[in-house]
Amino acid sequence: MVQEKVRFQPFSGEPVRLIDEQGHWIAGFEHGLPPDLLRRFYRDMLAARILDEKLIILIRTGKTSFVAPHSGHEGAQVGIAHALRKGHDWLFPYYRDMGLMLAMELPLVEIFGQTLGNAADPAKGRQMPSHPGSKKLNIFSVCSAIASHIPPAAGAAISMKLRRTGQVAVCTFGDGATSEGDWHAGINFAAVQGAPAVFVCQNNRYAISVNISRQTASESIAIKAHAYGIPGYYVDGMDVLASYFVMQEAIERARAGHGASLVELVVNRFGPHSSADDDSRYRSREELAAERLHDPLVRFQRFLEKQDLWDANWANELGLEISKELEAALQEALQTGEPDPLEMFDDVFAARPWHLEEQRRLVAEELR
Amino acid sequence: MVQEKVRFQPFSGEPVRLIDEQGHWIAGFEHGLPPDLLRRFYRDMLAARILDEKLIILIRTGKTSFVAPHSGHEGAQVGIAHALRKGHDWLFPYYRDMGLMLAMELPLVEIFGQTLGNAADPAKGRQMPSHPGSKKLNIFSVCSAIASHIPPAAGAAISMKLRRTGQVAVCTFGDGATSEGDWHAGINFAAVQGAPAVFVCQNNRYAISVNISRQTASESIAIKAHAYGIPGYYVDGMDVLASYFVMQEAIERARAGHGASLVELVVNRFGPHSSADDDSRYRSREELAAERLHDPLVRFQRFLEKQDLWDANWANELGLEISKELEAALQEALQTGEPDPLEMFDDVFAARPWHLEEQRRLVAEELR
Amino acid sequence: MPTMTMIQAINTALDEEMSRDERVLLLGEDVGKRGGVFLATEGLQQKYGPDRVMDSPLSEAAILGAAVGLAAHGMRPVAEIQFADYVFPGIDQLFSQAAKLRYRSGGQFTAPMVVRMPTGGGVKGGHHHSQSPEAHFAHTGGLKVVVVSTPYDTKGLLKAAIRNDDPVVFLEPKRLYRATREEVPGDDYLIPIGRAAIRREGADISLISYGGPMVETQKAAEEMAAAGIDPEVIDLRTVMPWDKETVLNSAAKTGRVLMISEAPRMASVASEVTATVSEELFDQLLAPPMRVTGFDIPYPLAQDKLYMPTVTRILNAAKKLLDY
Amino acid sequence: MPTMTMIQAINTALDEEMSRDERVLLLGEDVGKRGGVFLATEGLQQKYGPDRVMDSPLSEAAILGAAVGLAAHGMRPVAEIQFADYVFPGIDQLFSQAAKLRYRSGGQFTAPMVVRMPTGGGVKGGHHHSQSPEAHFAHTGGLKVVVVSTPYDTKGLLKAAIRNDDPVVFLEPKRLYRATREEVPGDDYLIPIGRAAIRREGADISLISYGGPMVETQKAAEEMAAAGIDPEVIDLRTVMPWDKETVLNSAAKTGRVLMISEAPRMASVASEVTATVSEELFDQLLAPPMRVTGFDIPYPLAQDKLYMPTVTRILNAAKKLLDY
Ligand SMILES: Cc1ncc(C[n+]2csc(CCOP(=O)(O)OP(=O)(O)O)c2C)c(N)n1
Ligand SMILES: Cc1ncc(C[n+]2csc(CCOP(=O)(O)OP(=O)(O)O)c2C)c(N)n1
Ligand SMILES: [Mg+2]
Ligand SMILES: [Mg+2]
Repeated sequence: MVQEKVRFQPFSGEPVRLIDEQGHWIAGFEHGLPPDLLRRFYRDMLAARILDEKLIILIRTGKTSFVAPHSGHEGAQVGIAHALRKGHDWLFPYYRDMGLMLAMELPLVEIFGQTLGNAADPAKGRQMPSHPGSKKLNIFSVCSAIASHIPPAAGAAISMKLRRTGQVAVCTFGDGATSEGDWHAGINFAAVQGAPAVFVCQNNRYAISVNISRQTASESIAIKAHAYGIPGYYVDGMDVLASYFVMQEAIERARAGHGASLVELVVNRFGPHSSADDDSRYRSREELAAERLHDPLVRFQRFLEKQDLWDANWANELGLEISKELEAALQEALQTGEPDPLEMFDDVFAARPWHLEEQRRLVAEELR
Repeated sequence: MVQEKVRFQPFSGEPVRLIDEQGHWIAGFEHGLPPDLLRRFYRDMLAARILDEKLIILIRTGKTSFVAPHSGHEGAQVGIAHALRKGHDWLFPYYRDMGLMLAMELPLVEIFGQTLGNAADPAKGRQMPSHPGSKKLNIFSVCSAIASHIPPAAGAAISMKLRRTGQVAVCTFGDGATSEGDWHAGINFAAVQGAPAVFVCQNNRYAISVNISRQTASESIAIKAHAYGIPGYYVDGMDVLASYFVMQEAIERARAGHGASLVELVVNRFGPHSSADDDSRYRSREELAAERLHDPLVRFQRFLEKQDLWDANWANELGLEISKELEAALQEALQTGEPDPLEMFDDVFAARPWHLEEQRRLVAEELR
Repeated sequence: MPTMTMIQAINTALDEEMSRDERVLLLGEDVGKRGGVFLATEGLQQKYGPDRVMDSPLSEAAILGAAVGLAAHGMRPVAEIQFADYVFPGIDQLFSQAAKLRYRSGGQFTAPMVVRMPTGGGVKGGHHHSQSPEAHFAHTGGLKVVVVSTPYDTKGLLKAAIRNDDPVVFLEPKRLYRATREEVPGDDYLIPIGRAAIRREGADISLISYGGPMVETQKAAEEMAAAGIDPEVIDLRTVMPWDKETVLNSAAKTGRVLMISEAPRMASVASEVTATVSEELFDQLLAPPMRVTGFDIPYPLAQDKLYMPTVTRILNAAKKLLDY
Repeated sequence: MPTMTMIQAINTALDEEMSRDERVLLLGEDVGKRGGVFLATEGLQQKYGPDRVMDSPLSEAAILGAAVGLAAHGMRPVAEIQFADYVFPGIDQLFSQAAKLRYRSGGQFTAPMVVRMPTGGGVKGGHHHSQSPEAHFAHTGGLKVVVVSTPYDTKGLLKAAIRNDDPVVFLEPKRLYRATREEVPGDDYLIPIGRAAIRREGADISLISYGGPMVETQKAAEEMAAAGIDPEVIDLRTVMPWDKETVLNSAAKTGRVLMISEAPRMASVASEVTATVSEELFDQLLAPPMRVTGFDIPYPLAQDKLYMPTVTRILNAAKKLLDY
């Protein structure tokens, strides 16, 4: 879809918001989205929330070792997923993007396989949970090293431009990531090349325990786009439609040949940083309780209610249906066995050199 | 000196300029500088120019192996040197700062010793020419790795703040340096800590052969300060007084506890990147000839002339005097011998561990 | 005498040094209120304030580079890299700045700083929470490298590192943080950098290791002892400069050297030690010095335990040496 | 047959590969109009345009990281790092991204890219234009590492590297760029990665080296031959994976191994080779494998020549081995 007109101004003083807390549409344009799509957004947000809960249970029951909860990020993540062309554009996600994966339609069995690190994981259990990837869907495998995927996203976008593939590289990360040198270097390169990339910050104002006030003194993340001569959009990421429309504009702008942009989606992290974190050490329970009152699902529910697209029964049934689906996928994933230990010597190179043959033999003997 | 009022606005659309090409004072305030100081500025600029020529002769005659000419940067470098408190504030320079070293009153014998890499070099001939340093003058030894001195400058500034030393860390670099990740990471840290640092870009619009248009798409270097929530000053660096006054304001602002800033001094590189470069491969002779018409020395000469502070005789004599002084220092430096080869095993650590003793012994035997 | 885990020993050493010398300052990601992700700095921000226990932005280059500047300006920074795997985005600050500052300035400027990093595998951390990068530092002139294995040593070595006038990379095997407790004196003791510890005296074979695999090495030694073999066990503790004298003395005595490390094999500290033993002691060896190491692959989550030298693998190699 | 310098061989290999495969693209600092600071890419931007010979911003992380993305997306990038010393600000892109991409994605994504770097000393470059960082790459699973020493090999190996499906670090000893000319065929030949070359057959001692010090090694071999000793000279060419078979065959034949490299000694490729030779061939050795290496210090400008293995140092070590 080619953009007819520019709807959003970069570097706005206030975050772009299209739905207010009470669920009113407050934008200066009609959204024009069909009811099915709106309900789909809700479904994906709800599924993301339920997935999060499910992953936490897998931690509690010792079935997996790590999760970085995305609750509070659902509006942003669902907005991103629907704004890009799935399977055509490339996505460079980070570890807090399991909700985004779900909305990207990454097969649920792969999601759980990766979480369990077993044979259902296309990556053979080699990475920590919350590190998915899919060649088929052009989802670049997550790397733990913060911001290290920004320069590769720039590179892929440069390739897209050179070869005129009509694709866009969408790259997500947190607010902490913006302090890394690679973040700067990657965006600068994409920008100077006019490459079709959209860099998306899910700004939850914490990097583990470090509040954004200790992360950077800049007025916003979006304003950092000035450093690269690209637009920086400042957006309320708790508003799924604001996330969706701004992302769409940035993506289609890139696709149309107008280069890279930076999108800041201001969100909230409803949980601890990860299953290994105890956030009560650094974040008061009052602050968190107050934040949780602004829930992206609730806001969107109110919006849908006003259009008669939501009622409690429907939502309950939807929740049950999603839970069942997730549970079925989980069971399927659980069926598959452990990865073969000797697989650890595969995929280091296209073929195993002598030293990896030797090391493999050593382990094979030990396991016999 | 504490700033009475703020004279310069950050993020100006046009570069700050106080003297126009014809030498008129065009600022909205009186400069108030005594004639001696004005003539001192001229002297330092002239000395820098003559030093450059002298270094190039040392290359031609095979007495040294490298020089990065600073001609065209004299206004900027002399402005910086006089804006800081010599020996009190810390300077983190880069390799194109030999004119700045001179204006900082780094002993000429040390300048030539470092250039010759002989025993007159306090760094024992270990580094390439154009890599000076002086503990006495708080000039942090230059490191070749571009932008690698930015985080250390941030660290020193943080120390100054914590210990309330009343010092400022002034850190210089080129336009190319702004693309490095360390540049970003260092400035961001200094900014968020409100540390007394002034980051100064000598923007000559080339990084070796790479024009700034391939370096970054940002409107200016100064505008990048938005990313750190600090002021970014955009300045005509061919104007020594603009460089001086803006630097002074930024430095005193830092000293007064108002934090870091970024100063862009737009200059010109009149020569090749270095003695190893052939700039005719990438820069047309016409472009260069046109640029050379705007000479920081000539502009300042015109300004002085208007105040009866300059005449050709005085300037000629000054030139001769400077040449003599430089020549005398060069001769003195030339007298000192080669560094002892075995010194190469010193200063790796505070004391030599066994393996360096062994390696030293090996060389000692070989040299016997 | 109080008993402590390694993480408590770290916390104690930091606390003691901070109260002894006000130039000592901590910086890193989450070292403040959070007390570090492993709680190494727990309670210290409360005690010494946010200026001396400073949460840095998320940039290893900023942390390490600022530490260089802080040190050059007269402070004694102790930087924390959250996981050793994350040193690489900032490693140029160690290599180009910290390691070369004294040298390039002819001794005018120095960078007396400590860089603490949780290292090694065994905590289900996958590629980026399991690596053992000591070889990179050992290969870089100007850096000292410590890898600890016991709470007692940890306190003494960390305090020595903080007082050292050179940059010290201080690697803490994260799987040992809470693995054991031991008696750690409350007083101010130092363990010299560069000195190995003989953990068990023996005559038949020298088992040389450091850091995490000291656990498996000592287990293997016990099993060997039970089987009537008398191994000597050496903990290098410092890998740069490593204690050649202690290693060669042991090798000369036993004639058999097995070097155990969980870092990848190629061009490793283990290679250095066995290469040197061969080079200098060839005649006195009864068998070739051998290595049991990690593999030359990214660290796989699924084989978190199998990646590291197992007791079986150590025993198999020792048997080869003894049967040689 | 045309004769060429190494730098011309590089230029030719790049040119041939770019015209053969339009996915091949060059990027780096000053590679465009300037043709690279050593002129490796001279004329190529004029021929293939600024999109395929791309001047990058001054950031090694941007260069290496973009190469990963370009490669993953289907291009065949050849990145130039202006001096090997400057890889460190971007090395995390090699270590965390390039080296682990195939592995971490279970083979779904790959990074077939080449990273060219001028390496080593001898050009009066001081700390930051002289280092030999191959050990860092060799120690990192997922990277292949080539170090060339002749124009002929350079062309064949660079073309092989570009067609290789794994990330290849391609180190070019800058002091050899224009040191000699040799006949380099105009046709499309490849030299396999991982295969050493026997530069001289001999029976008395194996001199093993690679890259820059091949010059001094061969000079030393000539002097030895003149003195009636018959050395075998091996050029590893690839240091990861290095050609163990060729080295062990030679070592078994001569019983004496001298490994020569200009990189620092500690935990180096030289350590790896001699450690392995001892480990696997102990019984057949007449003397301990020895090393002549660079020193564990920052590279000093003033001792630009003395830092590297001199012919004298090689001969002295060889004598020790032969007299053993
Ligand atoms: C290079 C690097 N340094 C440190 C870490 C450890 N770490 C993991 S997540 C994290 C915080 C990231 O915060 P942010 O970017 O805001 O993302 P969020 O988790 O809030 O979504 C840190 C420091 C890492 N993964 N990579
Ligand atoms: C990390 C690093 N990468 C590459 C180089 C090689 N190099 C030396 S100077 C230079 C250009 C610097 O340009 P700029 O920052 O604009 O400074 P200028 O020389 O124009 O004053 C480059 C690429 C280097 N010294 N360090
Ligand atoms: Mg965050
Ligand atoms: Mg420049």
